[in-house]
This record gives sequence, C-alpha cells and structure tokens, in this order.
Amino acid sequence: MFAERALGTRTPSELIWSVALWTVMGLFVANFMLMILAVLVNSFATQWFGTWLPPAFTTKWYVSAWREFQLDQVLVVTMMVVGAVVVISGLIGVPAAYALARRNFPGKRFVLLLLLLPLMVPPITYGIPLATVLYEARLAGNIWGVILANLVPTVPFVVLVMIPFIEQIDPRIEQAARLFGAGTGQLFVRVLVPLLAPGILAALLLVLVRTIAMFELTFFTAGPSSQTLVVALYYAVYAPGVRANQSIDAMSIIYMATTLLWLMIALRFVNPVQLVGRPR
Amino acid sequence: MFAERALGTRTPSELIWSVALWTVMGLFVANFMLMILAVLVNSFATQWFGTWLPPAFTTKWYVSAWREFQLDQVLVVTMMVVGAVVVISGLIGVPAAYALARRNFPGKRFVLLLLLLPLMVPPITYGIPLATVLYEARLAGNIWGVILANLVPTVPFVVLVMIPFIEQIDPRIEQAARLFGAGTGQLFVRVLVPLLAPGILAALLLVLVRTIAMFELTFFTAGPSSQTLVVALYYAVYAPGVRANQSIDAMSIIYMATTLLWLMIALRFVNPVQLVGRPR
Amino acid sequence: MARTFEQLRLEEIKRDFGAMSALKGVNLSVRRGEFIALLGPSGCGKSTALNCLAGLLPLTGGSIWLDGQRIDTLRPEDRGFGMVFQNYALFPHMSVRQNVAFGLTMQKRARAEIETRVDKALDIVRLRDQSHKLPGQLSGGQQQRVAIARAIVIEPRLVLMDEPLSNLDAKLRLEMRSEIRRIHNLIGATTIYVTHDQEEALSLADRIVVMRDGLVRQVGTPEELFARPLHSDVADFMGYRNLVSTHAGRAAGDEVTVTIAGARLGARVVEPVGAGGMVTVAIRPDDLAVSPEGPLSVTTDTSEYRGHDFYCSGATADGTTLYFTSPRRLAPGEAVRLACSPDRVLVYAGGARP
Amino acid sequence: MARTFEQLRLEEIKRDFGAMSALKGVNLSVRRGEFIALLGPSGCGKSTALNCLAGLLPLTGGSIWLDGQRIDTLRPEDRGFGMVFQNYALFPHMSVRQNVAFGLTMQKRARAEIETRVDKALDIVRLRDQSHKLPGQLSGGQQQRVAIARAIVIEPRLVLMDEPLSNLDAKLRLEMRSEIRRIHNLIGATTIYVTHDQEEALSLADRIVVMRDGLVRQVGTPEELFARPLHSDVADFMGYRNLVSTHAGRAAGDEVTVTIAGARLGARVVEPVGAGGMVTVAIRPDDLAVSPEGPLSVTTDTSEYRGHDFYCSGATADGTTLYFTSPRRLAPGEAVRLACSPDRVLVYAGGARP
Repeated sequence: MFAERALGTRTPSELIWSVALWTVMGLFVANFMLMILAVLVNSFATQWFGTWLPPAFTTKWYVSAWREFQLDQVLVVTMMVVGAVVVISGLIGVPAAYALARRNFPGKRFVLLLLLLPLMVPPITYGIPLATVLYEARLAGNIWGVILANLVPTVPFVVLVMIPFIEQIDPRIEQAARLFGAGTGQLFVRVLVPLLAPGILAALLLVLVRTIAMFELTFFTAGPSSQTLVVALYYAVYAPGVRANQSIDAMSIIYMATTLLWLMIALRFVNPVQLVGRPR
Repeated sequence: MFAERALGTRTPSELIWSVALWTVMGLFVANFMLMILAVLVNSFATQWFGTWLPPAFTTKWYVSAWREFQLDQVLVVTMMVVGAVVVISGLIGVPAAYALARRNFPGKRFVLLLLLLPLMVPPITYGIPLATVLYEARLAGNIWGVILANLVPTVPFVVLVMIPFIEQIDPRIEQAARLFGAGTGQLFVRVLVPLLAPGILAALLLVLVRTIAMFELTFFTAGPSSQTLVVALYYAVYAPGVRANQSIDAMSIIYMATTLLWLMIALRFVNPVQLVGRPR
Repeated sequence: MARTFEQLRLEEIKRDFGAMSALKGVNLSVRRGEFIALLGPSGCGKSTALNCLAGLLPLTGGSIWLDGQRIDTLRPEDRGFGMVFQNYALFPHMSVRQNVAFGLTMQKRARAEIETRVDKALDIVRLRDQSHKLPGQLSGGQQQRVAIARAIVIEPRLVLMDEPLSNLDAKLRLEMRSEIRRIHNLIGATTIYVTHDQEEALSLADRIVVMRDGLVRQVGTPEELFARPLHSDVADFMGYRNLVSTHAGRAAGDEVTVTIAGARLGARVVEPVGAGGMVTVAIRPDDLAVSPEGPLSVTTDTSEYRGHDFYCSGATADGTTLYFTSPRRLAPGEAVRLACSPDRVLVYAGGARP
Repeated sequence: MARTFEQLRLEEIKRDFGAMSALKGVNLSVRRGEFIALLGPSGCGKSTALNCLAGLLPLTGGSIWLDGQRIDTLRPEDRGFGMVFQNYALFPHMSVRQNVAFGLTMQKRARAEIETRVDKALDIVRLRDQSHKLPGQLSGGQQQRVAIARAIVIEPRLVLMDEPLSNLDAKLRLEMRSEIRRIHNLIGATTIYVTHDQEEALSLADRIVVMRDGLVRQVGTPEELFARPLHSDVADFMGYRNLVSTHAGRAAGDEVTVTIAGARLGARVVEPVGAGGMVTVAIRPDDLAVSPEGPLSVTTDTSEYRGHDFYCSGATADGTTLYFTSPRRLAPGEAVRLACSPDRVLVYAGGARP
C-alpha cells in the first residue's frame, strides 16, 4: 500500500507506530461508514431488532415521511431559498472579492476580519438577535426572512473563497488585455470571468451545501410555510407524538442524499485539502 | 481610502459601481455589528423598550443567568470536553496528517474524501445515529460520549488543516537532518515539531472554537451533568417557563465572548483568507 | 495598417511612488525602426520607464510624444503598442490562435483579415502547427514566441519588451535572442527592450541606454559602451571588473599615468581628472593578460578554466584583488606579471568605487 | 577527526524507479582530495548518483566502497558525508550558528569543541558576523555559504554538492564558483559536484564525468573534454554547436577529409570511421572564423556583438546553418568565407545528430 520511502528501511518501532496509526484511522472511518449504513438499512426495513439484517425491506417509510411532513412543499421551499441565496451571494460576493483582492487600503485586514466573524461565530449566537431584527422589520416568518438570514454567513464566505482565486490571476494578464485594446467590460467578459469560472462554481456550490445544511438561522426565521428540509428534519425528531424511527431515518437519508449529491459535485471542482486551510 | 490604481483613471460607471459595492458591504457589516451591540446593551439593561438607550444599567442578568443555569458547572464541563477534544485530536490528527502528506499510495485521494465527509456533512445528519450507537455502547449521556462525538469532525479537521503545513516543509530539510546525523526521534524533536508549531497551534485553536460552538453533537450525546455552554444556551432559549430576554442575552454574551476570545487568539496565527479556501 | 511615426520623444519623464522617485527626469529620442535596449541593474527605473511608455503607469511629470502627438495622456488600450511581458502574460484559457488574435478581435476586424494576419504572425514566430494548443501545453520558449506573435500581429507602432528572456534557460536564451533580432529585422518595427544583462543588450541593440537610479547615464552604440563607458558605474556594469582607486599623474591630452600597487601604467582619461586627484581605474579582466615583462606583479589566488584560456584572480603587494586571464593554468600562490594596453586602461574622476 | 580514505569506488551502481532506469551501471573511482564534477543534461542520472552516494536513495544494484569498507548499506546518518543542496535546505527555525553546529550536536560533541569548530567554519565561509541571524534574513549567496559551512564543519570524508549555484544570479554565481574552489583547496576535502553547466564544470573540476541516460560517457580533465570529446553527444554538450552529418573520405592515421556543402576540410578522427561512411563533424563556433581564403562559403543570417567579436550565423549553399565568429559586424545577406584549423574539426562515427 505504501509507495517507496526515500530514507532507507523502517525500524520496528516505526512499523508498530505506523500500523497503530492506520488501524485507528481505519476503525474511525469504518465506524462512520457503518453508522450511516445502519441508518440507510433501517430506513428501508419493515422492522429491525437484534438481527444482522432486517427480515424484509420496504419503501413505505419514505412514502409516509413524504406525506406526513409535506416534503413536496418543503423541497420546493428549500430549492427556492437555496437558489436565491446562491445567486445573491454570488452577485454581491464576487465583485466585492475582486475589489478586496486587487486594491490595498488602510484597514484591509480589519475588513477581512469582520468578514470572517459571521463565518466563525456560531450562527446560534447571532441567530436570535438577527431573527428579532427581521421580525421587527416584518421580514421574518416568510421566505424572504430565511433568505436574508442565510445571506449573513454566505456573502462573506463567497468573498473569502474568491479572494485567493482572484489573487492568483496575474495582474500582468489584465494589463496585457488592456494594452491589446480591451476596455473594462471586455476585460471582465473575455478574461476575468472565464479565468474565475472554476472558483465561482466552487464557491457557489459550497454555499449551496452550507445553505441546505444551515439549521439555526433558518429555524429562527422560518414560518410554517417557509421551512427547509433541515428544519423539517428537526421537527420530525423533536415534535410531539410517537413516530417510527424508520420514518425519521428515511428523512435523514433524503436529507443526507441531497447534501452529498451537491457535495460530490462541488468536490469535482475543489481539492478537499484546499477547502479547509492552508499555511501562511 | 483607495490605493493608487495601475490602469489609468476610472470612468464614471466604474465609480458608481464601486461606490454602490462599498455601500452594500458597509451596510452589511454595520448591520451585523449593531445587532451584536443591541444584544450587548440589552444584557446590561434594567429594561429597554422603544428608547435609544435603556434607562439604567445592571449586571443582575448575568448573576441570575449564572445561578439559574448553574453556569459554574457548565463552564467546568465545557472546559473539560474542549480540553480533551483538543488534546486527543492533536495526538491522532498530526501523525495521521504526516503519514498522508509524505506518502503516496493508491486511494489517497479517496481517503482524503472520506476525511472530508464528517466536516462537510452537517452534524445533525449523523448526530442522531451516532448518539444511538454511543448509547448502545453505554458511552453517551456522560462526558466521554460528548468527547467521542466531538472527535468525529475534529480529527479529520486537524488532519486536513495539517496536511498543507506538512507538505510545505521541504523534504530536503528532512534529508539534510538525516545526512547530518539525526535519527527519526531527533528529526521530529529538533526539526519537524518546531517547524510545524504554528500549524499545530492554529489547528488546535480552531478545534477549540469549533468544539465550543458544536451544538448538535453535544446536544444529542450530553446527559444533564455533561452539558456544555452552547447546549445550556439552547435550553435557556427553548426550555419551558417564562424568562426575561435580558437573561438570555446575558448568556449569549458570555458565550460569544468565550468564542471570540479564542477566535482572536487563533487569528494571530492564521490568515483569515487561508482558513476558508484556496484555489487549486 | 498601423500609423507610423518618425520619432518617439521622452521629455523629462518622471515617476514617483510615494516618497520614492523611480524616474527622475528621463530624456530620450528614438527613431523609427531602431532597436533600443534599456540596460541597468534592478531598481534603476528601466521597467518603470517601459510601463510608463505602455500607459500601465501614469507619469508624475514630463511628457511622451510621437512626432507631434502627445501620447502619455492616452489610455493603454488607445496607444496601439505591442508588449511582450517577462512572464509572457498569455491568456491561459485561450488557444495560441485566440491569444494572437486577441488584439485584432478587440479592434473588431473582419474574420478573414484576422485569420490571414494571425497566420502570418504565427509563421513569423514558426508556431503555425501549434496554433490550437493552450499556452500551458507549450514550452517556455514557445510561450515567449506566442507572446511575440501577439505583440506584432497588431502591427504596432512600437514593440515594448520587458526582460523577455529572463525566464528561459541559458541555451534557449541564446536561441531566442537571435530570434528576436531576426523578427525585428523582418517586420521593421521600432523596439524598446528592457534588460539587466549586458551581453543581451550588446548583442541585440542598435543603441543602448544605460540607466541608474532613475537617470540615463549613457546612450550609445554597443561598441561605444563596450570600449568607452563614460562613467565608472557604467564601466562596472559593462564588465570592467577591476576597479581600483588610486592617484593620477599629470594628464597629457587624454593620456595619463596611474600607479597601481607601485606599478606605473599608461591609461586613457575618460572623465576629466585633476593632476594628483583621486581616480578610479577600470580594466576588463580580458584585457589584463599575463606577460613576463608586464609592470604589475600579482600572486595568483584562483585559476578557472574557460576553454581557450584561464580566468584568474590574484592579489597585488598592497592587497588589491585583480582579475586577469592567462593562457595556462596558474598554481595558487604562483607569482606572475600582468600587462595591459594603455588604450584599455580607463580613468574616471573620483576615488570611491561605484 | 574524520576517518580518511584513499579511494572511493562506485561499482556498477544501478537505480531503477519502477520500469525506468535512472542509473544503468555506473563505474567510477575517485582519489582523496579530488574535485569531481558530474556533468550532464537534466535526467542523465547525475543527481540520482549523488543521492545514492549520500544514502538518500537505496541502490537497486552494484556497490559503493570506501577503500575496503562497503558503504551503500549504511544509513545516511552513518556515512559521515557532508552535502550542499541546490535549494540550500537550511533549517529555517535555527540561527546560522545552530545550523552549522547541527551535525556536531548530533555527534554529541563537547560544547567547547562545537564552538571552536563552528567559529572556524564560519571564518572559512566569511560569515562569522552573521552567525546570529536566521537563514531567512540572509541573501541567496550567504545562505549557500551557510550550507557549505554546515557541510564542512563535520570534516566529512566526502562533500557532495547538488547544483549548488543554480539558484543564484549570474554575477553571484561567478563569485561563489571561485569561493567553492577556494574552500575545497583550503580544507583539502574530496568533493563530488553535480552540475548541468559545462562552464561551471570546466572551471571548477579536476576531473569531469560526463553522464547521459544513466551511463558515464566520458571521464577526463577539463582540457581533455574541451579539446577532444570522445562522442558526438559529449561534443554537443561541450559547446560544439556546429554538428553536421556528412560522408568522410579515406582516413590517414587520424587525419581525414570531410565535405561540407561542397567544401573540403581537413579533420581529425575521434571515433573510428569507415571510408565513405556517414560521420558527424563537430566544430565550435569560436574555432570557425571568417577568413577570405577559407573553403566554406556562407550567407550571413544574424550577427551579434559579444564585445571583442561578433557571434554570427549563416547558411551554406545546401541550407546547413553554421555558427561562427567574425571580428567585424556582418550585414544580413553578406557572403563570407570561413576557415577552421584541421585540429579543431572533429569527426565522429554515425550520421544522426545526437
């Protein structure tokens, strides 16, 4: 499994350490996968107690979950919210990122820190006051409130993701376009947008995944007709009344599948390591 | 405010666009700051209705929140959970990151994707099955369950944050250390750990902030004596009974201050742009 | 067709960056068809001057004229110049053909005209068969040729080149050097070429402009600059590695006698020198050769084989290090005598080394 | 004191990377105190050979001996060699002094001994006054000197250098070249120096090992390699830019007559050639000079000023491009005749250019 090592052969203690490390990591990954598999199997099971596999499979839990939680309406709302958030944060975030990447001004670092705040401060912290403000402005309880609340973390996210993509474009390329006759409009259409396309795509897909998963902000600002999938899932778990746990698992699977689908699409455009961090 | 532009003077349409952009961004930031300010003022107010400033200030809400929610115990639990999570994810994550960064093997990209899953999939998705597994293993409902659940996203996080730091160290430096007489132990102690220190510090501080803020996993696995601050805050908001909203705001402020303190420390070591993403 | 011109004039052009002056008033006039090299160490202002010409940096003083037209107030896209960047600055998402066609597309030329002219430009740089590749698929030398084609296809009044060869390896650099001069001769454009490499400037240019600290130090043909640099700092830059501070004797016309480590050498005055004043004496290592009867005596330090001869260093009795050439390998510590023709010993005013 | 040795022997050393062979059986023996340059184009295996010597890459065949001791099975930390890396590979978190002291600290030497030896090494590379700075605060040349001090302070049996000058600019490269040779002479170490720059190898080495495709092509002194490369590919690499395929006449001893574009030239056989067989003729541009009576006739293409002379290219009647030198500038299209001493026209078997 290992590629060749450059520094001679390994000592026994290194070998033990290496085996231990890979065992822990393997168990970790296996446990995580098994857990998800259990949910998946359960959601298709008629009943499942104490056996290796359930006695029979059915899709009835999906049907009942769909009916009980009005998932058709929930999915439409989710799509509308997510679509609006993606488009608006792209339209505000990309130009703002260009301005921040290409200009130097006093306090630039401070602006970057301010933009980081809504990303790093947990949404539950500012979700309640934000909902209060929106209710007073009569903007909460409907789909616009949900969209506005979700823009609070996504716009800074787009800005911060786009800045390194923009900084990566050699300013000499822009200068060359200028020199060979391109005005500002042509510069954007012919040079900048094509070069930034992968970055824009990656940023917006990640906004999409984040917005699907954003529980707190949507929970605080949604009314009965503006619930998204993640809020519906929460109500399914905690709303009063006894429900088969298969029904909840079925909803979890619907939700997980939605998120994973988009996540996989996003990963075609971004290297996983690069999404998390890089050294100075 | 702007530094000089390289490409001649700006046209009127560019000027308008630029002013509009900065206005939107300014309003956005101002709104966010005002919201937090309102919570802060309210938490110190005796009463506050419809005036610019509350009539009088007090710290009684902090005292009552402290008593009512047994914050001394909550803070101790939070510290223990966060401390254990930080130490354990560092001990597992850093060596695993070294192995992943320095070796090439078939399926490496797949392992990286698996590690990304617990980070990108929202915790609410796998929190419930994870809690179920932990309860069956009699590990949930106490502090160990909370720690184990929190390790699921933090270990992969440390691995993925550390990989670029490790890749950044020139393998020739390790070779030089070897050649000039350092064995594996000396190599780690004298060369690798000092060079990785900023990365390790940054990764662990971010794990700390994330764990303080991790609501879902802790919520699902905590018993009455193993609540952390964020779960206590949630109960304060949603538990039955009427409470002054100032008391809740006071708790929000305690919570936000805790998070921000650590976040600010973390930002001394990591560039905000680099925390979010970088292009391929 | 590009509008043509007889003369490009830079009049006292200045450029400040905050408190720092990169150009302190540069005057220069260039005739149509000339190949001009701006030569100087990094930070001398040569690249700033080129960017000002291109319109990528606004002037903070002075003016630039093409015959009677003032051009420093024009936007870069309106000047009609071609430019070749150091790092090529090709559009990475466009094919070679699209890159070359970019300038003509912006001018909204007819499709047929664009095709013809792009083909011709690709023929000139010998890249016709690579035209559908992306820049990333080409080697460094090929990318540089695409950049040249993109600059010449618009038939620019002026071609600006910013150290175009500095990212290439030694062998390719030699080849592309010939290529650039060949293309210049072929299309008859006026070229301004920025470089810090004196060999490159000597081999390519019709005239060389040596710059230092934002000022022009000397303008001349390669032969003039090689044989007779007007200042000691220009001499240093042109490869006069032996620069010795000493006192001058009495000058007779431009002839003078200087003393180095007790030895008397005939020399030529380049900058006026008072009798007995401090001077700097400049000699190329290639002109200072081992000769049994030579006046200078040195103890050999190192001796490096260069193929036909040896490049050596040695110290005089007073500790001055001299670089010289020898037809045979000298052992470290070996004492030799050196001589140099008086015509090749140049004397400059002032004793401080530049 | 380092253990010393009389002879280092590489016996049929091989190194494969998967299906690719980087070293295909290299034999070499090095005497104590020699300065050996491994010279070749990139990918020729010279760096692989150095890494195998250092122990950073295990061999896949053959053995390495220091007198009677087999060393290829030792771990790198047990070989006691010093190495200077291309990118310096200094420890960025340690001061200059700590970097230099690293090897001695690992050997657990007494503090006083470490201090003395580090001071001495820093004196040798002339960096005593920079000893408390971090590597990041030094210039490229200074970092390279720290790397050299770190390698020599342990008094290694062998100093390995992997293209140590390739990251420096042209002027600094010349200075550090002299510096490296000076230090080699001073400490009397045995040095193996990898480079792709023939000038560097010629000027530094006692013996040059030319490698190609994982094999040794020629071993010899700089003078031997410069004047008499044994194969046409070595000639190409040593600056014989004119390589012409043609038929050879009958050889008399090592003398032979070759025909280039109808002109007959006297030549010297280096690789045995059958009469009438295809040969490659190699001539340096510096040996092919303009001469009114010369046998070769060319039409000038380009003419580049080099200072004392002009470096020109031209085409013969049959379209072969030749590079030659001229004492005056030639106009494009000017017809000139060229001559070359028969001793400087080398003939190799086989007509294909390398």
